[in-house]
Amino acid sequence: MSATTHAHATGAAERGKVAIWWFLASEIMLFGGLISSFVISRLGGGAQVDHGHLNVTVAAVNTFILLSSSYTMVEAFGCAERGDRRAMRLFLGLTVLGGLAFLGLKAYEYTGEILHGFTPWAGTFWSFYYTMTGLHALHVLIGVIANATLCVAARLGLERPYRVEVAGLYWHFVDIVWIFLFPLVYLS
Amino acid sequence: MSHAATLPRVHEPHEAAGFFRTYLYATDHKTIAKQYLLLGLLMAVVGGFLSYAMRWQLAWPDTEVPGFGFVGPETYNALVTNHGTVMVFFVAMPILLGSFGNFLIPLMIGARDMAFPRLNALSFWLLALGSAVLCASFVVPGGAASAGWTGYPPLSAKAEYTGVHWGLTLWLLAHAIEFAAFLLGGVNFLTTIVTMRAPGLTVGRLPLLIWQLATASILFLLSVGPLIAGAVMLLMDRLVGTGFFLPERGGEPLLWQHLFWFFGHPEVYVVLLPALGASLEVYPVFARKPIFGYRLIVWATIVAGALSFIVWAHHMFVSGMDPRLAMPFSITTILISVPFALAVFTMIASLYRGSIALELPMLWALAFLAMFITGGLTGIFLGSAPSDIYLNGTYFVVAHFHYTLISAVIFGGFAGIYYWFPKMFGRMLGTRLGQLHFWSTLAFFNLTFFPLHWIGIAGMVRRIANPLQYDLVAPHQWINVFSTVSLLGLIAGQAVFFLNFFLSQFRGRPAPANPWQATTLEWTAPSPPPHGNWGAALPAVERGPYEYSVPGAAQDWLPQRAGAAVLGSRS
Amino acid sequence: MNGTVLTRGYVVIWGWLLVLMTLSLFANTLPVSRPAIVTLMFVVAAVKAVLVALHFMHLRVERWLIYAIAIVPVLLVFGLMLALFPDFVFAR
Amino acid sequence: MFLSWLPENVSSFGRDIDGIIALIWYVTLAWFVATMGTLLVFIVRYRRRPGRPAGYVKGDRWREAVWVLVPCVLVLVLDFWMDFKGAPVWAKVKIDVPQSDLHIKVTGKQFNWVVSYPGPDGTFDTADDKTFLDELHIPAGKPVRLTLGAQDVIHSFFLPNLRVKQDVLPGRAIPAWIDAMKPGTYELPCAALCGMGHSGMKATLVVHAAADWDTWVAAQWSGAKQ
Repeated sequence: MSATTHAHATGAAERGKVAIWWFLASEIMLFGGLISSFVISRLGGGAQVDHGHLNVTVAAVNTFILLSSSYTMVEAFGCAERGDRRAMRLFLGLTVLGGLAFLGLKAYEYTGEILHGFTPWAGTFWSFYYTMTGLHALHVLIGVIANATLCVAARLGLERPYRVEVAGLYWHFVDIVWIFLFPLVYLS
Repeated sequence: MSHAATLPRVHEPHEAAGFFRTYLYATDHKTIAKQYLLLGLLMAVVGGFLSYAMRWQLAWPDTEVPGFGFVGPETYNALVTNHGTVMVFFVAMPILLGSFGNFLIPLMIGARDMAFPRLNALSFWLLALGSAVLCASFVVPGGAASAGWTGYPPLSAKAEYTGVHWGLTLWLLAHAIEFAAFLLGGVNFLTTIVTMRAPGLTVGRLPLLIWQLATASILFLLSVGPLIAGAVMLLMDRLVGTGFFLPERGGEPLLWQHLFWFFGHPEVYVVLLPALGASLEVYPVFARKPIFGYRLIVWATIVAGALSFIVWAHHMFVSGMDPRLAMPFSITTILISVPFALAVFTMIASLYRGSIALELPMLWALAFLAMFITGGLTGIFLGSAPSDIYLNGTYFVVAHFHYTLISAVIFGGFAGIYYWFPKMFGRMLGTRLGQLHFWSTLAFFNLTFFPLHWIGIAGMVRRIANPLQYDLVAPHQWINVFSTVSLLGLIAGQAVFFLNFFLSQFRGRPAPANPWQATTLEWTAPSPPPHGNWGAALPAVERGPYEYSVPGAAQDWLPQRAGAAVLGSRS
Repeated sequence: MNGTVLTRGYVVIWGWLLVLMTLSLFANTLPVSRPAIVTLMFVVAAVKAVLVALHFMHLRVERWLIYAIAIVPVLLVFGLMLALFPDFVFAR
Repeated sequence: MFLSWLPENVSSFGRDIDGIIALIWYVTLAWFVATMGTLLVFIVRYRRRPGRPAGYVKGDRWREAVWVLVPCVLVLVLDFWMDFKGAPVWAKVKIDVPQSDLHIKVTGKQFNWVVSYPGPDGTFDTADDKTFLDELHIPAGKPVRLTLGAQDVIHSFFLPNLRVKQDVLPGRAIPAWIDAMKPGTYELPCAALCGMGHSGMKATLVVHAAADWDTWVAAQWSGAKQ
């Protein structure tokens, strides 16, 4: 039997969790392949980071938002486990807001860069930049949709705590990807 | 581990459901398995037709191909590319992984359905969409993809190099959709195997096919990510104008090859392992004895799977990668012969002191073994870096991988289809046409592909449209003609199968629940199994999967299912 | 917050994540060599990732199967990256 | 049976490569005969006959498992033997490029091989460079240094008679070397799919006897002003 401390860790919950972890394993390989390509391209001198034209401030705010949304997500799961539906909806809503804010800021960043002529075809770094952050943003978008769906479902009384956990695992994974993208693209 | 007993009863039988629910939006794993099988067979017709046009061009260059038309060099490249793509991704995987996996995983582990039936349906329809996109790529202006099934950039990265615009882009999209389909399918398979086994079915009692399907799914899940990343980058190169793989824009063509083969080698085992597993199910039944060394085979599978992640660069010995990488990869590649040799030896040893009945599934399974030995041994020539300098990119490679892949897809696949046809469709597959199909396939397959070793050694390179242009090859042109004529026989043999397949659906003898007196769980369900598979009570398992000819037992087989031994009849 | 009891462990982890984020933001101003700064940044990132994985994704209390599913791909990615070095980094 | 299909070898390291191919051929032939023979013997010997039940052999005890494990150890030993014999050959052909006073650039493009000689001054990109299309001339009996490249897509430089194959990549200069023992003309096909003209993309390798080589060089560069 599962050693988890959570209640409901049987049947559907167990299946959901095992499945999302297998899925995340392949996602690790997807982002891992892309990030590896970028790393070796950088170390080989192919993709030099264009520090002067990246908006580190916005990215730092975004990092803060995403880390915090990860926290609200796990808090939502904690509430779901305790059966505190109202609080769960609140935290899910906060997570969705965090995701939307992240996407909004990312769009602002993209707009600024493109207006300055730094398009995806402006050089190897920018190609990697848009591909990596774009793929990540797509994952954020999917997470936002999933969390919003759960939020609405909770309002209608359809929620199951394990679904919040499964969505949470995905959301934290997306957060971890950003944890690595942030220093890789903006800081180092 | 939780058991299927807690499965919510959302899948009520829906016998009265209409056409739409029964066939199109079906969530029953058995229906989906049949859909995969039919799609795979349909695409096999497409792939076979492409191979016919290709081989005709090779035997009689630049003549009109009957039923196809003129094949010039451009069309030939498209044929080569799409034959490979169709056969590997849209025939082998749907049949061996999609169909066998969907049909057998719930039945063999005593579950009522897959873990996520609706996700399962989504996987299939994504694959169908992918197939449709691929077929559409044949007819768009500019022609179909023609950069080889490996799609090496820069050839594939810029439309100017091939003259193909949308064909290649659609080809890439078809792959992306196909990967998504099997990714979701793999998650489903693994979750089902991990969480839904019947009571008493410990991992040590799993049928070997389940081990092979699980390993294949894991290999796919863990290897496809980097290729998806590569495919996104290649699509960006083609559509947006980035330069990931274009040297003039600071890109690296070799990067694609690494990402591709990081996936490509495990992919070979994704196709091979289910076929190996199907054969492993067949041997004990028709030799009436346990499989030799169950644990050894499980370990061999796991070791081979793990090794498959560190051998990929053997496809790239002469690709221009750092030559110092070659020997380490050569050593790991040749090492992988050890677990496979172990598997082969155990399969042979499983026949020792058996009581072998050469019925059709057994014939196919034995032929699989023989062909796989041949293909495996020729692989050593290519795994050794120095001999690969000469043999890389020649027809020797073509012969080698047809011996491994066809042994898996055709021989292993048909072993499975002939063996489980009664369970799948409730009727027996005709034996007379079956015998004709088997012997003609065995003969014509070898006649088609064995001579290709020779012409490869003689220096004929792959993917050329006209062998007569080469002084070294032209004197051996008779081999090309011989191989093409044999291919026509091979194709005719498969026509016999299609005839048999459809005739037996309607005219076949009704199949009993357990026509082969086999022990694994699926044979305790009715043929074909109803929705939910097991009636009111889930089966419980009390012993290992291959208990044949147990000393002192009343009959020569003891079913895995608890309480089924006393029934012990053919019905 | 509507009388909600926040889970103390989660809040603490969140706090640490923010501290580490701040650290990596100001790493560039540290008076040490550039490679040391970069190493520090990625060590910090790895620690953050491990914190999220162990606590938010509950790997701390998961069974070995889930652990294996999480760890094996990470190792594979490292293997892939290392194997790419000779061709793209040392070749220059 | 297999080996006699190889085209005539005319290079010094070609013999080593053929040696490895032969080694693998004999090893795999032995395994082929052994495994297929056992398989056939078992199929015939243990075919179903009434009144003869099958044995219950599970192979889960060491005494039984050695029957498959010992051959596996043999496979392992032979594997290492083949690697051990192969490594020096690989190093000789691909890693240790010998010194040579003749240096040629061969560049693949859709759909030709462009061959450039540095000329009498021995350096490239000078006025006395000379470029040939689809013709590679070398002297017999001495190593020649090559720099392989490509202009557009990936091609593969293949000299069947010299047992050399090397993919050429745009953006990379790959060092290689060849030598030919026997004068004559040989084929140089492209061995990697490179587009619609891939089939038929080939050049000719002309190996001049040592005496003729100077004549050929003189004829080519006679007009060059020093």
